[in-house]
Amino acid sequence: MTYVIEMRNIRKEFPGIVANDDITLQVQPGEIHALLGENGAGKSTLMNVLFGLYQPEQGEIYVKGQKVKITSPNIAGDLGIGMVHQHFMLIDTFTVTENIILGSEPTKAGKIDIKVAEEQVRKLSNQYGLNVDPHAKVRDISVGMQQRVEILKTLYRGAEILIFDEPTAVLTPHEIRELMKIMKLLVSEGKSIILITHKLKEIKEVADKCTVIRRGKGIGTVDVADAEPSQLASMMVGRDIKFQVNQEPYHPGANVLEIKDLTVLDSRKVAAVNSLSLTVKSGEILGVAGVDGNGQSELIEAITGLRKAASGQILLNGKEITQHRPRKITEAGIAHIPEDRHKHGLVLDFSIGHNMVLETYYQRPYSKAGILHFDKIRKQAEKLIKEFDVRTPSVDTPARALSGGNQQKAIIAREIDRDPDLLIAAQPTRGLDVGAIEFIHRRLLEQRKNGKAVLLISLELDEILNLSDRIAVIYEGKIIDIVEPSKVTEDELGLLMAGHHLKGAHENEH
Amino acid sequence: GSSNGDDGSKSSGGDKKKGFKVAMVTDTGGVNDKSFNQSAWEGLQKFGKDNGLKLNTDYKYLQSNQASDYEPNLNTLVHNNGGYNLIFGIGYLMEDAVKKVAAANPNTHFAIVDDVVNAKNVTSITFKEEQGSFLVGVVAGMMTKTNKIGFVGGEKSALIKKFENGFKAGVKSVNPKADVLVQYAGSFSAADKGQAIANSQYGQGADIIYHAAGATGNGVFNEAQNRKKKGDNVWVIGVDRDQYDAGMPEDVTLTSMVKRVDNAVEQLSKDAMNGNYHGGENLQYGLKDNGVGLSEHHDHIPDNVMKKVDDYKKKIINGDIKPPQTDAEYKDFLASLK
Amino acid sequence: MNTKRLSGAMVPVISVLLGLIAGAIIMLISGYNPLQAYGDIFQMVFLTPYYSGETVVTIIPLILSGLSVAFAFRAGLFNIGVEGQLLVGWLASVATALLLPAGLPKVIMIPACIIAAIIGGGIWGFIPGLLKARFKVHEVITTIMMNYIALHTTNAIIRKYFYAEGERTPNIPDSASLSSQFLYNLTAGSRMHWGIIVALIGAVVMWFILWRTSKGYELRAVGFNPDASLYAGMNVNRNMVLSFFISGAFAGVAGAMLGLGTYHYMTINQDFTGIGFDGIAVALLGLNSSFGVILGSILFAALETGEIGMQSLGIPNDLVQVIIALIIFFVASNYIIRWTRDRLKKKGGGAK
Amino acid sequence: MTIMEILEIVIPSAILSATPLILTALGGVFSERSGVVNIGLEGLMIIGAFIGAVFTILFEHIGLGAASPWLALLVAAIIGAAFSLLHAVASITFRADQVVSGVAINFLALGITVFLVKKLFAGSGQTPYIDHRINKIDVPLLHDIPIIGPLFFSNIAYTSYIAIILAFVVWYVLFKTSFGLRLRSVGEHPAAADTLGINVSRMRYLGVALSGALGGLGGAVYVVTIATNFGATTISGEGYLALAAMIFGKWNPLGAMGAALFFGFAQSLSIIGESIPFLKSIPDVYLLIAPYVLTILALAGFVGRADAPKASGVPYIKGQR
Ligand SMILES: Nc1ncnc2c1ncn2[C@@H]1O[C@H](COP(=O)(O)OP(=O)(O)OP(=O)(O)O)[C@@H](O)[C@H]1O
Ligand SMILES: Nc1ncnc2c1ncn2[C@@H]1O[C@H](COP(=O)(O)OP(=O)(O)OP(=O)(O)O)[C@@H](O)[C@H]1O
Ligand SMILES: [Mg+2]
Ligand SMILES: [Mg+2]
Repeated sequence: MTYVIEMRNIRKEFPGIVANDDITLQVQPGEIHALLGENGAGKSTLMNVLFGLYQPEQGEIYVKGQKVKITSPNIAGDLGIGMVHQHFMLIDTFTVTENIILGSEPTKAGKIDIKVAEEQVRKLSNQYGLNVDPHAKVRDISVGMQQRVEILKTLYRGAEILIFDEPTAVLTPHEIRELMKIMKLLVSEGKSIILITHKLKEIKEVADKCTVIRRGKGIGTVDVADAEPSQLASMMVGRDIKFQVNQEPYHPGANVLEIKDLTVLDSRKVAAVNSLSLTVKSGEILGVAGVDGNGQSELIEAITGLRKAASGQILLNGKEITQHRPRKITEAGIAHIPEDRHKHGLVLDFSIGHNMVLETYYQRPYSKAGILHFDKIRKQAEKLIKEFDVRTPSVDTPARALSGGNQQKAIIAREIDRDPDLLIAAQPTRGLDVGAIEFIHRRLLEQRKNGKAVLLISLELDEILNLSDRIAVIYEGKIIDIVEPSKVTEDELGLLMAGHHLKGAHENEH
Repeated sequence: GSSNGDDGSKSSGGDKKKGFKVAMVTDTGGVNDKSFNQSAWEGLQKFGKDNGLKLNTDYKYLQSNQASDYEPNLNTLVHNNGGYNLIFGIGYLMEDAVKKVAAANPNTHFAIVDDVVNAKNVTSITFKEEQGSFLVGVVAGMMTKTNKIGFVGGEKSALIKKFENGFKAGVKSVNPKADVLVQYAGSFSAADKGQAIANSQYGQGADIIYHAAGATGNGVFNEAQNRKKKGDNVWVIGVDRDQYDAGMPEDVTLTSMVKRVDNAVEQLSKDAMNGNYHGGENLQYGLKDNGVGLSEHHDHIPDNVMKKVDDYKKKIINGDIKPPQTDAEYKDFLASLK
Repeated sequence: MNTKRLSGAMVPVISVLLGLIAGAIIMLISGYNPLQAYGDIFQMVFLTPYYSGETVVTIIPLILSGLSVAFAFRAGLFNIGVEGQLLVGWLASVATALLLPAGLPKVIMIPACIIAAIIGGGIWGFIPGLLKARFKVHEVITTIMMNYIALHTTNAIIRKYFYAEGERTPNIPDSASLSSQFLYNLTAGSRMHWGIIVALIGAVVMWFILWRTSKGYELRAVGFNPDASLYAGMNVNRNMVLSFFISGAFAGVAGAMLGLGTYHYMTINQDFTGIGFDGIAVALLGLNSSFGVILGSILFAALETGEIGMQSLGIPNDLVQVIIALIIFFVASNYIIRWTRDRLKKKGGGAK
Repeated sequence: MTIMEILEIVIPSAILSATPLILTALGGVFSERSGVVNIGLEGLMIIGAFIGAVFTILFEHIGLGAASPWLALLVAAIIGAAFSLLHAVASITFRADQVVSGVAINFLALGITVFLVKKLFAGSGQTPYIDHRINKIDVPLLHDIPIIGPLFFSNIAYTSYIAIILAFVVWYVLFKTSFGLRLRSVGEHPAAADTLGINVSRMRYLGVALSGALGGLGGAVYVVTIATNFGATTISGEGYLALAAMIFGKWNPLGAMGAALFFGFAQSLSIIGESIPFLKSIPDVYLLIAPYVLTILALAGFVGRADAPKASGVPYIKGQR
């Protein structure tokens, strides 16, 4: 039996860290092979080695039994290896077709033969049921579509072995299901897939084999059919994991946030939020479920003052905060864990300590008469770092140097410490490993327990179902239903999110 | 009061004062600006060679890279190589620096070109640009076929105004019907603007342009050459020095209004070496002293025009005609013509 | 942390050395003696009081111009408009000195003139800031355009309202002058003036605003990440405009130093002073820090004063410009230095 | 003057003075589209102007006659490209701050050229005048066409046509060829390009070298059509204007050309303005600053936000996140 891919005893070092330490990976033709590991375990590194982006210090790679040296993505491509990266490698301003053909364009007398190219893209897209518009600009299409463009890029290059690095982290449940179908279709056509994911459920669903990596070391490979999710989880983190669920009794209090007939325009002046109404009470977690791009981002931006509301009202504790500046809203008692931690959550070039007072630097005791008091800031930062277990070499380390999970913890520490009446948590666990997720969920539940209101926006249905007291489903800028988690199945929720009202609709609509 | 350097110039021969050293500070144009810095340096070099002085010790120049260099450069020459006896500051921009340094160093003699500094140890050298400009105005006024003539200035300064007003007066004296288009580029180094202005003036029918605009004038020449090549009969009158070469090979330089800074510098150096520094005097060089005038190259000017030029030259030297320097004087001059 | 900061500062130092070495090589090739040249510069600038004084005269506006660029950089903005802001500040200070009664005491006159320069330069910086904040117009274009507008406008104003013979304004009254007999005597007749105190105060002010005040924290945050700053409740647009105002104000004060110190008048300028462009280089050489800007200015000014000495050796003064360019170039390419250093360290670490 | 007469003066003159800016701005487009900010355009123009003057003189000297300026343009483009490699090495290979490196290029170009002029021409601060310029001509036949003939085919230099055609060529290359697609991809998202096997450094080197060639050409064209010799002040600010034109034109070759023509037009208009009776009473400072004010107004008024290529100014480090 020859493996289509065999990586033997791979070692890859970065300054100060061994990212891959003697890892072996064997993939059989026509299988979906999962690669599982915590954040920073070394999965992406291993795949980047396979794809020729990194050169390993040690180890050998065999493709279809042949020993190879993959020194560049070109060579990987020639060997039939394609990669869908964790962070998409797409050019926003280019069209789908341009992104796909880039680097191997069909030309006629020097000119790109765009007709031919589009035809090829269309054909491939139809063949695998991907359904992308070759003309569309990448920045105008959804994340799910963008991922399909990434897949097409590899198929266009004739890839036989596809690497998917955390493909589902950014997808909606619907999109995830579509992706699973596509993957199955791909393997049925004889391709092999390496799938990196943190989500055990997905592994269970599609993967044939699973290799687990912990702190750069290979822990082992198991047949997925024989393995329980909990077993995989403990293999991954080296201890038992307890999944947090919202089990405390539900005693909602007064309305903390009231939204009435809110309309918000997006950057293209289209109503992304369309006369939406919603309330969040103290002592509850209200989950907002919905397919990405249905107005969630605009809704949050309007509440937090980052975007102007076109019409409608937003009340916090009964007081109007519509059109207020972000600072007034923050001071009024809203905290916000932003969905993009790099863009909004942190000033990456500031130290982690200074990031801890990003919203409060001008207040006492951090600042008196316009002068900063560094000792106070440091003390606060040290306190939060300790309390929220943010792993950083020091308070002075630039935020940029922290891992994603620790950056997220820092943000959450900062936001929760302000003791807000309303905590808005947008995609709070995106891309994090189960350990970090567990921690964050516990904190959100604590807020609830302390009688605060939490507005949770997430594309992870599990997260919504496990934590929420009520689930508001958002579709095309409107809340089309509010359901209780215990009374709805994941499938029903999926239907709602796709805009189908449930038969025998619930009473507590709005 | 004006007095000319006549006395000194006569006693040029004879006893060379031992150890006489002379130097100059250029403005930012440097000694090869094809203008007054270069002319001054040529004068100084001639003086140095003729009198067997040693370059860089007995006679030298310092170039200024920015305006703030004037003062230190002058001061450097006060002390450098044991100190220079006579130090020229070239250009009106150096007026203040010369004044200050002269005040601080009463035992060194200074000279300033193109401006006046009233101090016992400073000799001021100025030129009557309006006189020379008047003559080339006469040439232009008589030779224009279109009765349109252009004047292109660099910066609108009092100095350049002398060129403009003298020129216009010359034109109007011989050809009251002629119209002078005047435009300033706002810069001495914008060849593109010079060309655009020339294009506009020629385009409006001018056939002769007089420029007093430094390197901006390059554009004027270029435009004229272009037009000449296409068969238009257009001319440029150069400035400061003989700009015959700037008009070649199309030969568009009608003549140039030369300013003999070289002569003035050489003359004063000689006098100073002989002990006459003309301290506190303002040496004004005009037509009378051949300080200004038409260049050697004026082949394209017909004899009758040259005759007229000579007539006017005499009248100016006599004092029968006083070419205007300022706008106000020009207005009076025009009125007097009627 | 400390060693890291130290080695960060090593980069400009090494760049300067490399620049000087490259300059020396050019001199050798062209047949001049570099040791003598550098020796003369050193001798002149540091050991001859007159030239030391003149070097300080050059340093003063350069520090302020460098601070202007560095401040904007810290706030994420690229201010190529220092030239224009400097001209406006220069005119504002001189005009104020000429318009106020000459008999006013220095303690009123000088601050008034400097404040006028701050306002003048500040407004000239404010405009591109506002255009960027309000209309998202790229500051590089607007500051370039504002430079030309300042050049022509200040000239026109001088011609119309403040004209004196010699294509300049009249001299400012003594009460507005930063010069002093003491400094004059101390430096054997140089133009050195008390503006050096102003420049050093400027450096402290920049450091203090940026690193000690909450406003500075805000300005830097906006510079690094406007999105996060907005999220954190800062008014990004207002901060952008404010940064540009402050940056322009520094440039304006640089202009005031020319008016109140170096010249005591303002000339009708045919071209830019060059101080603004040098300021970009000084800021970058100084790693956009106050202290670095001071050091960078000293180096630049020393080289520029040294030109006079080099001319006396017959070395074309343009060579100094080449050396300055090379130094900037090596600063820019500091990666080459870091890379070499890391290489050496690895080797030093021994075989693993 | 009638409107037509005014336009007949203004338009050819606008085109002439815009030509060097168009070429240089096109160079800027190449460089920045590949992800390398190029503040050094001024320096590249200085080099080009220097080479343009020196080599025209040299070629005239060896008897090449009217071909001299044309050959000099070629040399200027080549040397411009070579000189720009300094910027490329610094900013691509050595990951320099691109703004700093560009500023260094400007200083270096001025220092070196003035130094060399002195060495070459016996201490002179500027070169002699060239004898053979590239002249403005009336295009045979076409200049007789009513209205557009006098506006666009009279009194114009072939270099202007070359610049305008080049703008279209550059547009075609950038947006229609695989080279252009790759160049732009490197400026937008180098990591993406890298994973597709595109050599990021090589594309960026090419982008910078092209900017050097075009900037050099722009400077040389300035000399052989306008200035006719080279000195320290020959190029003073044109490179910055070209940079502004590139941004004004939103990093699009045709836009850059339009912006450069706009600058030229604004300047010509301000010059002719002094001869138009109704504008004559306006103090000339208003006309002097008009081109710059107009540009700002245009940007604020209707052009608005322009987005630079995303990766422009960011050194690409393989494997960095
Ligand atoms: N370019 C790099 N330079 C230095 N260190 C790196 C680099 N890339 C990764 N590392 C290190 O290698 C380790 C493994 O990183 P890698 O990205 O492979 O983890 P991962 O398993 O993909 O994590 P995640 O699930 O968060 O994507 C990280 O902890 C990090 O410290
Ligand atoms: N370019 C780099 N140079 C040095 N260290 C790096 C680099 N990139 C990442 N790291 C290190 O990698 C670790 C983070 O890696 P990790 O893969 O866990 O992050 P992540 O969770 O994938 O982040 P994200 O969620 O943003 O993708 C940190 O310890 C950080 O110091
Ligand atoms: Mg990863
Ligand atoms: Mg990750």
